[in-house]
Amino acid sequence: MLASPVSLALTALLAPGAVALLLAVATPLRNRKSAIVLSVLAALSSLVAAILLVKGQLTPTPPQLLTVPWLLQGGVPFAEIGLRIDGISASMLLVVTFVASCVQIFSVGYMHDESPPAQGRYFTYHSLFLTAMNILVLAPNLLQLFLGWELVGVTSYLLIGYYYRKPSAAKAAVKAFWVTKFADMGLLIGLLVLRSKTGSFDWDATITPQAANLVTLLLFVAVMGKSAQFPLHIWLPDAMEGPTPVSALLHAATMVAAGVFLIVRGWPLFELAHSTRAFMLGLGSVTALLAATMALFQNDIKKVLAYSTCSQLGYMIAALGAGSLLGGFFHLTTHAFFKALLFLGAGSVIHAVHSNDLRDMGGLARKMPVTTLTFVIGALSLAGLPGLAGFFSKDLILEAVGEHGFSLWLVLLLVSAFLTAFYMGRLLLRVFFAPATEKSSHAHESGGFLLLPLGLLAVPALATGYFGGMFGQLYGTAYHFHLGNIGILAAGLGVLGLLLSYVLYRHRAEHPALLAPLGRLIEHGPMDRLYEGGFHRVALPFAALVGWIDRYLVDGVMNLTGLAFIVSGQKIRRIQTGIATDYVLATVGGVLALLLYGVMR
Amino acid sequence: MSDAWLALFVFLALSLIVPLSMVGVAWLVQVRARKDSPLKLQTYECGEDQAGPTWIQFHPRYYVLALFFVLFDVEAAFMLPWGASVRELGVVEMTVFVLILLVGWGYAVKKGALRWQ
Amino acid sequence: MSGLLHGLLYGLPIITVVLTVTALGLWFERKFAARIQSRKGPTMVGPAGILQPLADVVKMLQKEQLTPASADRVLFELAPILCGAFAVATAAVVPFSPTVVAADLDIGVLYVLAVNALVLIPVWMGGWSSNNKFALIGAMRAVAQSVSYSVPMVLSALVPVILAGSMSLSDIVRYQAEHHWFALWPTIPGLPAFVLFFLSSLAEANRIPFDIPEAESELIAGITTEYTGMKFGLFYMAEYIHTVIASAVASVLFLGGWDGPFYPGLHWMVLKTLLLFASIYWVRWSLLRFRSDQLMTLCWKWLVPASLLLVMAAALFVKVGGGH
Amino acid sequence: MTLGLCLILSAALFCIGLYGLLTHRHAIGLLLSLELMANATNINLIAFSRFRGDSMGQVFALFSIALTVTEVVVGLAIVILLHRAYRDARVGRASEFRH
Amino acid sequence: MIEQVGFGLVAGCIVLAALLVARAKNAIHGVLWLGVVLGATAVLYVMLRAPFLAGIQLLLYVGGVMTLMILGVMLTRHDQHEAALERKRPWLAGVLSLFLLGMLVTAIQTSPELHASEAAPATVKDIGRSLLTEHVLAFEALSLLLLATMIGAIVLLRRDRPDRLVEESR
Amino acid sequence: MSVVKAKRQNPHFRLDLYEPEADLMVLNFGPQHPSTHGVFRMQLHLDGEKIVKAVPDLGYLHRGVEKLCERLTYVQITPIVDKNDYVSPMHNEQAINMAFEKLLGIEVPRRARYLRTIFAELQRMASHLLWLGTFALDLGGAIGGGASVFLHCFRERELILDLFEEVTGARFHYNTHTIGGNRHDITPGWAQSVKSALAVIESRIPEYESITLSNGIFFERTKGIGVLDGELALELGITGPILRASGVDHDLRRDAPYHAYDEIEVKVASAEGGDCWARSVVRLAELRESLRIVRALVDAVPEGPICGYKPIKLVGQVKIPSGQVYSAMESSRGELGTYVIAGGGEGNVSPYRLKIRPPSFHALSALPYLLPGHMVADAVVILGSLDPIMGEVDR
Repeated sequence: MLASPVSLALTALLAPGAVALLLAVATPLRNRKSAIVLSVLAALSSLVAAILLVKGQLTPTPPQLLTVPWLLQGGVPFAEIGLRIDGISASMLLVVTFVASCVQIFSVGYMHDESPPAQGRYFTYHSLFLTAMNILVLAPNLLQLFLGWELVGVTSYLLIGYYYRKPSAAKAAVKAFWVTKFADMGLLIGLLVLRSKTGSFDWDATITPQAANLVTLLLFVAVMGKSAQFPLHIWLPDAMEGPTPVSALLHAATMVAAGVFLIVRGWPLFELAHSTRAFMLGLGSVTALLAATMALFQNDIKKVLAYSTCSQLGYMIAALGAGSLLGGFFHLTTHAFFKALLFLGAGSVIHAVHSNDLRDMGGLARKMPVTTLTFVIGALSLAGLPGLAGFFSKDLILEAVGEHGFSLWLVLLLVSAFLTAFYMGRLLLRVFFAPATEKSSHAHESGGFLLLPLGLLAVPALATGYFGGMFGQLYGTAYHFHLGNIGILAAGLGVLGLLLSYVLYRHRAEHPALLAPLGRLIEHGPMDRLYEGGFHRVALPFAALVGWIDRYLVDGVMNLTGLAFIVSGQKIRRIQTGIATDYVLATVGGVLALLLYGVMR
Repeated sequence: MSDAWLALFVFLALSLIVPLSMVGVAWLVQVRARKDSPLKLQTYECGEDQAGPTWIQFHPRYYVLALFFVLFDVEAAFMLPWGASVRELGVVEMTVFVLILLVGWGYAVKKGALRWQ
Repeated sequence: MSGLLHGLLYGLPIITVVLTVTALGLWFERKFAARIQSRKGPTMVGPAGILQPLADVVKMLQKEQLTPASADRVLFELAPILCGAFAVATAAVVPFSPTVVAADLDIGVLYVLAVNALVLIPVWMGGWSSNNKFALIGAMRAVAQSVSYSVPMVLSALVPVILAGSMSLSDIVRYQAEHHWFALWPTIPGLPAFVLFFLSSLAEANRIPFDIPEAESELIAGITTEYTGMKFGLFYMAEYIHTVIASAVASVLFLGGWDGPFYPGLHWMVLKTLLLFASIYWVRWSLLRFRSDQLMTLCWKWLVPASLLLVMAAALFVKVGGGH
Repeated sequence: MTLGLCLILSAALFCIGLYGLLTHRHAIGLLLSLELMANATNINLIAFSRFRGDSMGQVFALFSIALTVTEVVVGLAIVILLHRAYRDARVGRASEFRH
Repeated sequence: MIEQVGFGLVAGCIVLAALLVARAKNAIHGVLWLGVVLGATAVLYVMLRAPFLAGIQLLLYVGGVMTLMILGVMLTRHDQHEAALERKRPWLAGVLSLFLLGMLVTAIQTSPELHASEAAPATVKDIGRSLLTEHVLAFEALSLLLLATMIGAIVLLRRDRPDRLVEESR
Repeated sequence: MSVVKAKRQNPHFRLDLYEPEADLMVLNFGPQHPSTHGVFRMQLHLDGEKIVKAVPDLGYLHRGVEKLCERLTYVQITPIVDKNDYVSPMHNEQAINMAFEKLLGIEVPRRARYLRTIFAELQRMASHLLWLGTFALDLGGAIGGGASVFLHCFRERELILDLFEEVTGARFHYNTHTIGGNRHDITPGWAQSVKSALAVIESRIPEYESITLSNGIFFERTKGIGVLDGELALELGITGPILRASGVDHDLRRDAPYHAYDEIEVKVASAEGGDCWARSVVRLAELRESLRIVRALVDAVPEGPICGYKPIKLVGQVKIPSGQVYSAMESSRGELGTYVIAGGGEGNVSPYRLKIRPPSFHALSALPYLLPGHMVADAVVILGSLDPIMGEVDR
């Protein structure tokens, strides 16, 4: 043991934290290359700490807690903050720091053309994000988790709006912020309810199933927001306005998975809340299918991946709903790796082609062999091709859902598995194997900074599946892989989907006529339209009403008061001479008056 | 107040008396001019009239020097009680203290704040 | 009450002796400098001109005292008196022998340092109140030089404090008598600290050979430009008194004070003091002047960090068990 | 010499400092008055240390002196800056702050 | 007896010099009078059996702060040194101060007298030990404060281009 | 004082040196100042201790020598001009008489030319020794190491003055040169005295070098201080060691030989850098070179008459008809020129107009260029390194 778990966790938390703080304060430092070096170093040291932590957790140890009381009220702490180190947080920490390190290294190459201050800003946000995520992951109770949760939301907002000069980016940032903030209200209320019911923010507090249902439902609202579950998924595709590495880190691998992590962390509560879990199973499955269909017709490579992320998050939620803690988390892990890989691969492609549009791409397999190879690994892993990471975790989920017999949800999930393979096949073909277009003909392989993380991520995307046992150990449950009927079925559907896409899109760029109407429907974004309609019908008139009241009633009162204050202020402001001695005089006078009062009394 | 201090104050009084008496004697025995001459009381500036005022505003860089002196003196003031009993106390704490101050010193040297001109 | 008596009984002779030694030192310097310059020096007053300083004092007493019309009168008159008083005041704590010490304070070292820090004020006062530009430039130089050199001085004075584990000058001498002189062992903090202390205590009071504030080739007579008669004499005397006492303090702190074989303590103390005193004049009459900024750079760039290192070295030496 | 006398002396010094603080216009004058007040508090610390036979007061006074020194350092730097901005060190001139 | 007389002398000295500081017509004189106050306070410290603090007072306050103040005065324009003469509402300030003094004195008089403890006064070694054991955190924090002061003052006083000159020469 | 105005007044006002946060102190440096080498005033504008602007002001020692010469006969002029450069009177006499001889077209006998060369070089040594002493005084102060150097230099200079005394009977204002040659011949044992004096001086030169050129403090105080580039020096008409220290190799003894310089090779010392250090190096090298020249010549003095003009019995005896001439020689400080328009006065016994070109005057004109940017202490050093003699500057 090199160091105690607590100090390791502190390292993982404080290294990026210190860097973020330093860079935030020291502008000259931020405006140079040193920002990048510091930030990457911090991420790497976090990663090392996380690896050592996980290594320590492989032997069964009780959870380590380091807490300090916070907000003392008459000697009794309102809550505690600190660290909790156990298998769950350690493994999540590993995932987060690993992906974050890869993404930061990738960003060094990807953001190379930005001005140094802009890069500094970018990496500062990244360090901040890593800090926030670590706060969240290592939280010993829900309150601190909420803290990290909100911080993560802020950094997400900052990073989506990174190109703040672009109106769409700014809009997307605001949208993401508001949607998730709206959902976060659930978490906040849930927290308070939990506190009022149990007197603490700990998730393993004793609680009645009823209360657990209420609390978890409220928490789940937040999860829906953060993890982009239907119908609050609308912000995620828009969030793709941020730089691609950001999409990879926040909006595919880690932040959106925070919702899943919340459920995992709060499992003692969720385990009791059967109705919530039933809701989760249903909503997760529906999201998985809906998002998969939406992914079919996107022409923006990142949006395809974004919807795919939604869909996979749906899987995880469904798994947790079905009661398979390990399934949900295992898929979270594998998904983090291969989705980050896919996003970074997409980033590499975008970097080469200078376009997001699938129609501009093609024939990149020759030009970018490494990118292609790693991308294909990620895509096949996502499609659930047997032997790859995605297959094992997806299989675990489907097994868990199918455990209670054949159900609608299982069908939805299977269909979406098929669709997943289908749209990933289309993506692969369009990007890499279709004939080259004008734009893609000038593309060439990316540099080392871009390829290194791709290679790094490809390894777990290939092999994580075989470490299920290890994850089981970390979770204290046994995991044995056995290929059941459902597994074979899913694998078969996956292969079928790939084949179908090969048949349909081998020679053509457009969607086949058969799918055209569906495509048109989905392309126009029914959900967005729904929201827009709702917004126009309900929100705007309400706003108008409020506006009227505000303008004529409230303002009138306010103006009157304001006028009164202005008039009196003009009189009183003579007191403010700006001369220090006058203030001293006033202070002394006040003190003397107080003294007098004390003496008289 | 111990005897040594009383003795010190007596000594201080004596050491003040010595120059006072010298000036006093000088005042008594000095040669006095029969007639006052304003020229004699003029400020000496190499034989010319004063060119501009003497009590001018000086440049702030002189201040930085004094500032460093005072801060290092503060440091020394804390080192004195430590130094008198190093045998029982730690060196590490003081090393940290000194190192932190040396950072400031290095900064000042780098910025050229400790120059006199 | 015995304190009062003690102060009087020891103070008066000590002051008298210091003044006499200073006068002799003045004569000695003139002879010494004359030898260096292949001259004879004073010969007329008394045997070998030994009464020359006395003649000088008489001359100064008689001279007309002028106060420039535009000077700040009070400060102008006060400055030389304070200057003389502060110069003598340091002698209070110097142990000239195991028994001959006017006030054996247990914070003697701190007292010496504090009085040294004060000397700056009358010097500056004299320069500023003259309302003379040369004097003012001299005063500014004096301030800068004093404040700069006071840092290495304080720090190097810490070395014997650390080694002896006491701030009393008598204790420090006693410790050296029992062990070894600090300038000899431990040589590494000891000897450099001795040199540093001695030089910077001279520089701190703008004394020879650090008399840049009075550099007459540049500033006429520096801070004393406007002073005449005995007031000038006081500045002049204070300079020599200070040099004598700085020599005494340095020999107490680093050269074992009254410690020495064969002869009584007082003899050794006087001998060491005079040796240091002579060495100053040797340096003074054979070296050219640095420029003020060069001296300042020397101090801040090298002496300050060096003295800090010496202090830490002394602490380490004590810590590893040297000198028990 | 009793504790009461020391405290009264300190109070007197403090009030004189306060008087100076209220009447001075020159920023240096203000700093001088502040020094008086700080000195008054130090006298208190030492006096209590003496009459309670406790070294804590002295340690505190030591810290207090060090802090006052840094206060003067920064205070004077501000005075110089004010002077740089307004060519005037009278605090009244700095009332342009309020605009 | 000698203590009483000494205290009376020192206290008188302190109060008188302090009054002169508060009423100083010339900033330089004010600074020098402050030096008298601080020096007399050092003597008071000796009487209060805190000789180490007395030495520090001389070294830091009288030697250091005075120097700073003197320089501070010289860095401002001389025609304003006399401006200390201008004072505001001396009556109001005097009344307020006297009032406060009265209250303080009453409070001191009415509070129980603390008798001098015969405990041995703190030695330098006690102070050193206390500094590096109980107060070691404050001690290290102080070094940080000193560092911050150094850097802060340098940054404050630094000026890369004399912009006023640039304006004038345009 | 408005900054901009000052800038207009003096093109070399160093604007970049002045940060207007502080007031400028205007300081009269001189006329009564220990280090102004006579009565000379510089008005220094100081920012703290840094000189921002320097205005030299001269004329405190003006005696109207040139005007006086118009009223004196040619014979009477020689002792008067002795007092111009009172540190090297021999050069003054030689310069003025060379001009008269050139006007009259008189050939100076070879022995006289040899003697004149020896005198000139001895005088140069004396002058440089004095410069070294006063320069050290500037650097080290009258109560300090400077005084020691000063007194040592004077000790050696005394030997040379003794030599002159032996020949001329005077220690300072010799009046030994006359039109057509010298008035006093050397005494029989003089050559021997010269050689023994030279031996003493030569043995002490390493000592001087050890307290100046190989002394760290001296180096710190002079290196890079008061850098004068050769171009500016030429533009200002600066000659002599100062010019040679700026890298311009120019010496009248070699480039326009007079006296016996055409018979002996003069190794001209020059240095690069143009700072006070280089000037010191040049002067010390010249000291050695003069020593070598004297030593080479003193044994080779040819026999013969010492004056090519008829013996002068009356002061009004020398009459020079109308004409004008400029003649120049290399004094210790540079080109000492004399411009004479003869034909004035009654009966052609006095010059109509006489103008002396003193090298120190030109050297002083470099001050406004050299001082700004340096500190007060450097001002003294720079002034000392220019080695001005106010007697010849103000005349």
